[in-house]
Amino acid sequence: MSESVCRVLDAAAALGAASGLAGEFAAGAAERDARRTLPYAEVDRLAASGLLAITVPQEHGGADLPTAVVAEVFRRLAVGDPNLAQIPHSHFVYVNQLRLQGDGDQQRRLFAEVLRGKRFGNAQTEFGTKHVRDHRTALTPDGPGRWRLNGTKFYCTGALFADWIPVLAHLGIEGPMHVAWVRRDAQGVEVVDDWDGIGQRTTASGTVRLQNVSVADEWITPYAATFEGPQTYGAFAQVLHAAIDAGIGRAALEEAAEFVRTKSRPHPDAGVERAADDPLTVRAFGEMELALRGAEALLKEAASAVDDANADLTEGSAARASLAVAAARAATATAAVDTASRVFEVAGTRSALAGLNLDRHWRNARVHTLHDPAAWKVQHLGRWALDGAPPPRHGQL
Amino acid sequence: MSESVCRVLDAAAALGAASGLAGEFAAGAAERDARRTLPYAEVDRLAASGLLAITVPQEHGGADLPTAVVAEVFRRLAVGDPNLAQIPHSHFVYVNQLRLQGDGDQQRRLFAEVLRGKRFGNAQTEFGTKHVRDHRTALTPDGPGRWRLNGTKFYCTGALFADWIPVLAHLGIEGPMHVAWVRRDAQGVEVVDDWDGIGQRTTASGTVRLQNVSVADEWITPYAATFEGPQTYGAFAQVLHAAIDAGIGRAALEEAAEFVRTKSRPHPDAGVERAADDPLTVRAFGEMELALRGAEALLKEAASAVDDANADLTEGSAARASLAVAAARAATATAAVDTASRVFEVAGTRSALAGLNLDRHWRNARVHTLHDPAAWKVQHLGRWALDGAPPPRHGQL
Amino acid sequence: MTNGQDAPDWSTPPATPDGWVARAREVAARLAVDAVVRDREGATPYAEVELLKDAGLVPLLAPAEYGGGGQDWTTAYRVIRAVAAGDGSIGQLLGYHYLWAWAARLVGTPAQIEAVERQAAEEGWFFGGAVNPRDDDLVIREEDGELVFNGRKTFSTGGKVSDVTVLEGVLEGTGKHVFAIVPTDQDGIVFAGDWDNLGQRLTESGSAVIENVRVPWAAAAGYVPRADGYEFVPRTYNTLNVPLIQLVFTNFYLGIAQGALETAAAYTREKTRAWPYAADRKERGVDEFYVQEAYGDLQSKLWAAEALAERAAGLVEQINARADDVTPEERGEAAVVIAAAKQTAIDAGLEIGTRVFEVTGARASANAVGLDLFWRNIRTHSLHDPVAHKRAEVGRYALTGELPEPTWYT
Amino acid sequence: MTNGQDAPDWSTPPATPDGWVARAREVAARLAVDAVVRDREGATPYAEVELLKDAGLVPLLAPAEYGGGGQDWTTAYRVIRAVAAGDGSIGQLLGYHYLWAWAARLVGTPAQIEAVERQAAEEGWFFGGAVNPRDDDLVIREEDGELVFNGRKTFSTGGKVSDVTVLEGVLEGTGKHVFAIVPTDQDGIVFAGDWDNLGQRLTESGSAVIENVRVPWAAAAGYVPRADGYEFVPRTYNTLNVPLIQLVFTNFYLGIAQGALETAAAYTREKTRAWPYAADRKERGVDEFYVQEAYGDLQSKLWAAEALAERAAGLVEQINARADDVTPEERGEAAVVIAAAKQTAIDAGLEIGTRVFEVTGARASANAVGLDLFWRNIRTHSLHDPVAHKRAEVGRYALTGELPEPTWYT
Repeated sequence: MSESVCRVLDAAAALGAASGLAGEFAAGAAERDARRTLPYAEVDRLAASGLLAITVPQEHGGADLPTAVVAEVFRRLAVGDPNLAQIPHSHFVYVNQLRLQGDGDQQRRLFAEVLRGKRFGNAQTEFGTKHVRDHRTALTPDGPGRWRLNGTKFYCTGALFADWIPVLAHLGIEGPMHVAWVRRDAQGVEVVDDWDGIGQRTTASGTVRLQNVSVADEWITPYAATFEGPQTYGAFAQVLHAAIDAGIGRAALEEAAEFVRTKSRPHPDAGVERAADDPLTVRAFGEMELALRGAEALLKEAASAVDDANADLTEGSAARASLAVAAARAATATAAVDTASRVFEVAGTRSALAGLNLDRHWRNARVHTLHDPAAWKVQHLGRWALDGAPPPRHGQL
Repeated sequence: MSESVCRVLDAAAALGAASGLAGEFAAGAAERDARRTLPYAEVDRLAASGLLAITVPQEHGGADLPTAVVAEVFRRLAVGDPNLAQIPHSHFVYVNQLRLQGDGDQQRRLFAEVLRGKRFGNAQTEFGTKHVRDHRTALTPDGPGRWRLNGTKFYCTGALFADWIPVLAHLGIEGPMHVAWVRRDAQGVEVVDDWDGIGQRTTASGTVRLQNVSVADEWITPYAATFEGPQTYGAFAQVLHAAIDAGIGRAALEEAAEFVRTKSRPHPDAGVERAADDPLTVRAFGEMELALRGAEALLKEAASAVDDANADLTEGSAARASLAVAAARAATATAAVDTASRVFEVAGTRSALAGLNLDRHWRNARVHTLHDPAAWKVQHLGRWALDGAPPPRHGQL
Repeated sequence: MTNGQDAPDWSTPPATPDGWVARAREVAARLAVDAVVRDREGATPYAEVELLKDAGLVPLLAPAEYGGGGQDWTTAYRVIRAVAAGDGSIGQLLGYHYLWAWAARLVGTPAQIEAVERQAAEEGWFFGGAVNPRDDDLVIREEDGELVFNGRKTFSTGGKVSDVTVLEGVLEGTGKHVFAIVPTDQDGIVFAGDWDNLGQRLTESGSAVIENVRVPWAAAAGYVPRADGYEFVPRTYNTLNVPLIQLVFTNFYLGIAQGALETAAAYTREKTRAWPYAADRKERGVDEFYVQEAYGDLQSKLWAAEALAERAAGLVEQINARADDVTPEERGEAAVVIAAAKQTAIDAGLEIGTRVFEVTGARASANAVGLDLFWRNIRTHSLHDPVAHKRAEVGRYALTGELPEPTWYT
Repeated sequence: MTNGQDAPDWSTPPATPDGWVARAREVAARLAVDAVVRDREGATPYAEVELLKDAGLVPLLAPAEYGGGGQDWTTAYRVIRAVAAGDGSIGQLLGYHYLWAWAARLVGTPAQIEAVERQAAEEGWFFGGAVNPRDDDLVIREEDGELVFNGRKTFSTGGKVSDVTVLEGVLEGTGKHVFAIVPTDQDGIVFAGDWDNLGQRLTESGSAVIENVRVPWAAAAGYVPRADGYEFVPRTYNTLNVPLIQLVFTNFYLGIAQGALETAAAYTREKTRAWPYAADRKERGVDEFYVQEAYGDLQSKLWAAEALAERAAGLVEQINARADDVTPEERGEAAVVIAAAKQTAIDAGLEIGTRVFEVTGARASANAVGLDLFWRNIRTHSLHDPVAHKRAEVGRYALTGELPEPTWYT
């Protein structure tokens, strides 16, 4: 990676770049998954393409592309290899975090990094606490303007490939949540490749240990404040997750169609020469296509709703965006998991050969859709439909 | 009804008018259904609103509103009373038919009628034939430039409320299909109110008998030619059906929410004071809301796809429109029927009182979604997903 | 309903359980002929109950020594299912009758059981009920050593078509519930005839006003005289009423679903046209793969639900075999399986009632065909208690082994 | 897999059918301990088959007089289900073994049946099979009055872990299929060990090369000497192999699904956290209504599928009771119910295998937990024949009473 500033992509260029990279990434996706080969080279190509900089604000020299385009970029990347769509997910979320909570100087410094192709990882989630939003990691005072960061984080997607790791931490043991921006190679930062998920295997969503990492004031941005007013922070993060699931479902369906056209044998009862002419197989494809189209349509609406809310941020517009994203998330999750399981039914006996690795779609969908429970998306939609109640404000909506 | 020309509505005015009428129509919908009171007054109000003229081409003095707006007008009307959305369905289809196949003079004469608030019915379907597309009704020669029209048609939605009835007929016993435009009150035209469906009861989708109806050449337009090249004729008709189903589903959900908020008793196991706070009730509403949102999103996409195809009509754009509409039709059908059945589950024991007539939503959905089998929409989607095959060209797609 | 001149010879009771079910099918066939018309007319089903009596189905559970059928609940459930396939309302009436006829067994003393069953069999009683113990809307005062019932029940079953009615009320100033069997035809019982729901329209399930209906203490089911008055001695078996009736529900849902599937299949065979635009255009609707697949899916779901109901009936038999020492655990496990059977039947029934239209076609949606009757019937009665909480009940058992506390829903 | 020092006393065979199922559960508990690890290692399951033998499950169907368990297929199906709950692969191996051990009954002469069952029980044979009659890829030549098998089977079952293998081939130049039981451990049978699928990984289902395997005519199952050579005398019962094995499939799918549900429930109880953003925030995952409802839904579906499999087993017993005069109609009706049971089990199993993650949470998706094993196992084997056409088969029966022609899938 050179230190030069990346190309600033407009929407068409961004979508074109995503499709191009997706085609490249697709070729090795099954094998990388099977061998768990971490995609360092592919992440470099992604960074070099300029795609990681498309949300940098215009005043900082970026293209500031709307959520609708970002979501479609994610969906396309995920059709190619959803690992390579999930790896930069946190990067985009923290670019957004920086835009919302960074001061002018912080933005100037870090956006410049992004424009040079630098990547943000994440270190948010903790285990051993009662609920997923309880955290222990904290910044403790270490002299004037300096802090020490200690803690252990899990599910740190992207951290292994990152230049910067934004760490969610209390400012003071019981203090409000902040983000400490630490360099991946800073002293006391250890990124452990211990991710053991059944799917999204090459995301390396492992552990980050922080031991007495020294952090200066100027590398700390507020976090808790994000949720004090109407916000699309959570909705933006979630709609990108939905895009990844939509891409997984589409990839599964396309691979199954190719398999049925070229490899499946027809069943005698169908009375046809080609498996692809079996009316019941066609019906199953139609049902899967229908579910995916529905999910994709909700994804588009959700991304537009986030853009609409950003353009005119009110309680109402933020709630509409959150609900639209909740719907997209629930629908893409179901469509991805169901399609990825059902493709075997149409592809037939031979599709279960381990060497084909057709099950990676199901494993990817199954793992990634658990990121936060779809059941609660449905609950929020229900409260709205029944009582007109707006959803709560947090990072998962 | 005066004979004066109606107001030409722009998109916003059309949507506003639809919402206003829907609100009015909703008030009496349950009772009209229960007593099977035919909505003559309501159809008059609909005609007077100018909504029936919104697709007249601009060169004929109309607003020529896009399909996206027409579909949303239909959906809103259907939320109020889906009978009053289905009654004018054929009207819009035959305005479209006239635009596609009428000659200049025919268009001038009949569009002027539409702008004066006149309504088209339909007389298409026949029974007793082996397949739904077989027809026996025919125009037979009756001297120079004149024909006699004989036949019996069923499911003639709108005919009872119409000023003009376009009749699908062979030109000559074995000749190509044409449309004969006959006046509702012409000699030999008999409209029988024998519609006996379990739902959409006040559409009066009954029988039309044609006995030696005299038709002059200038009131005959070609029909078969509609399907000779790429077309959106079928897609336009179908997307309006999808809009009606989407409206039925939404109406059912809204009425159920109102019921649960105001009338349902909480179940002891839930440990809540209000039925609307039962987490499992909320979940059910969320699932229904999700299905409806998915259907509504596909409906929007489908209407836009029809507009896109109209703007640039090719085999490809027409196929894309047909497939998008097939998806919308399948999704709205399922969402409408399932929601209309499930609302009872959340509303509870008291919701089955006959006097509430909450089941009209299910009956309306069940009848209207059978208009043509959703199974074949799914089949076309499957052929496309599996083989990239475009759908066939006919009036049902 | 065909009855009268062409009635078969029903003078001899069937010799086997299968024979009883076959008898029930004969009844169902007669009911099915005009079920749609009778549903629309909504008349009080006197003739229908007469038909049940003529066929000998009414005293099915009563001991053979008193002239009853001497059958077990497994057979009763199958009979309910078979009758409901012809007419859901009549299946429900019969099912509730069996439960109320069993009320003495559930809460009565041995002497009461014998007296009730003997008289019921001899006089051919058809039982109704005015019981809804979630509401204490029927109040009992003691007067001159007799119990006097006054009040109103929002729902009853059987109403005017029953010979006797099971009343349930609360002794004034106490929490004590009392069940008693009283003649239906008396001035003190007035049925409002206000059951007007979208389905199960012939079940006479409307409200009832009870005014000064008197019964002796001896008729208070399960109460025995003590030094300081009459006292009820509870057994676990008392609480079996809810599982028993929930499995009654399950079986008439299954019957209705079967009626829907068979009616639709006959229509598809005889009338449904193939789709003309298909790539592999077929001659008849019955040849369409998607039609075959849909029927196969629905039939499989129905068979599975039926099989689970049969398993549940087996658990009921195990409990009935030792009514006096059944444990709360046995009762609870049966209740959970019955809850699962009920929700499975509801899911299958609603899906069948709705989807049959998709494989019969648009013309089957005419009132004259009446294919909506099945959905309306299941939809209406399945609202008895919320299926989502039934699922949660089964879920708690699957997760932690928790058994439901006996309530009026479990 | 726990075996060896802490092995229970399995020296006495169980006395009742329930005892056999309890024995199978003990085996399953041992298998479950490291099922995930053994799946990953993919070693040939010698020790697992040894465990089945130690527990006495292998000769379950063999007549008691020869030292077998003397049990019927109903018990065998329940045993398969119980074992599969611990390890789907081993449940499959055992199920196929039962079928091949039954091959003599299906196609053999009375003398062959007696000889095979006696020897199998005495020597404790574990049966495998190299049978895939849709392909005529094994050719039989007659040489010196003996049959010589040569060719290749794409799929076999049991392979190296079996003591004997059922071979199936076609007599060269004829359409005659011949089944014969041969010792597995011989030079002429080579298993490629090439079964590498995403599930059921320990079933030794790879291809087999057969080279000059010789059997005497007398070992050709069901062939009897005639004036002009050996001839096969067909009975309807010959074609019961497919329904029997389809119900074997059904039962190991059900076992796998049960394993999934129980494993998930244990995880949810012990580890799943509640959702912190809920309006009615709970203490534990197990208290969440949506979790309870999901488990209830899945448990109900599984119970319904199990109940239908039990009904199907009952039909099998009726046929087995009169194997010599079973009619094509009886066979066909059983086949249809089995088809329905199979698809019901597949639907329930796949849904359970997929949805359990939604009620255990993100951390349960680690390889270390191995909760994906259940989905992989059902997904893989359920591809045996397309479920959509099974549904259509049931649908044709529901619609028109059409019975499936005996084929290799029905």
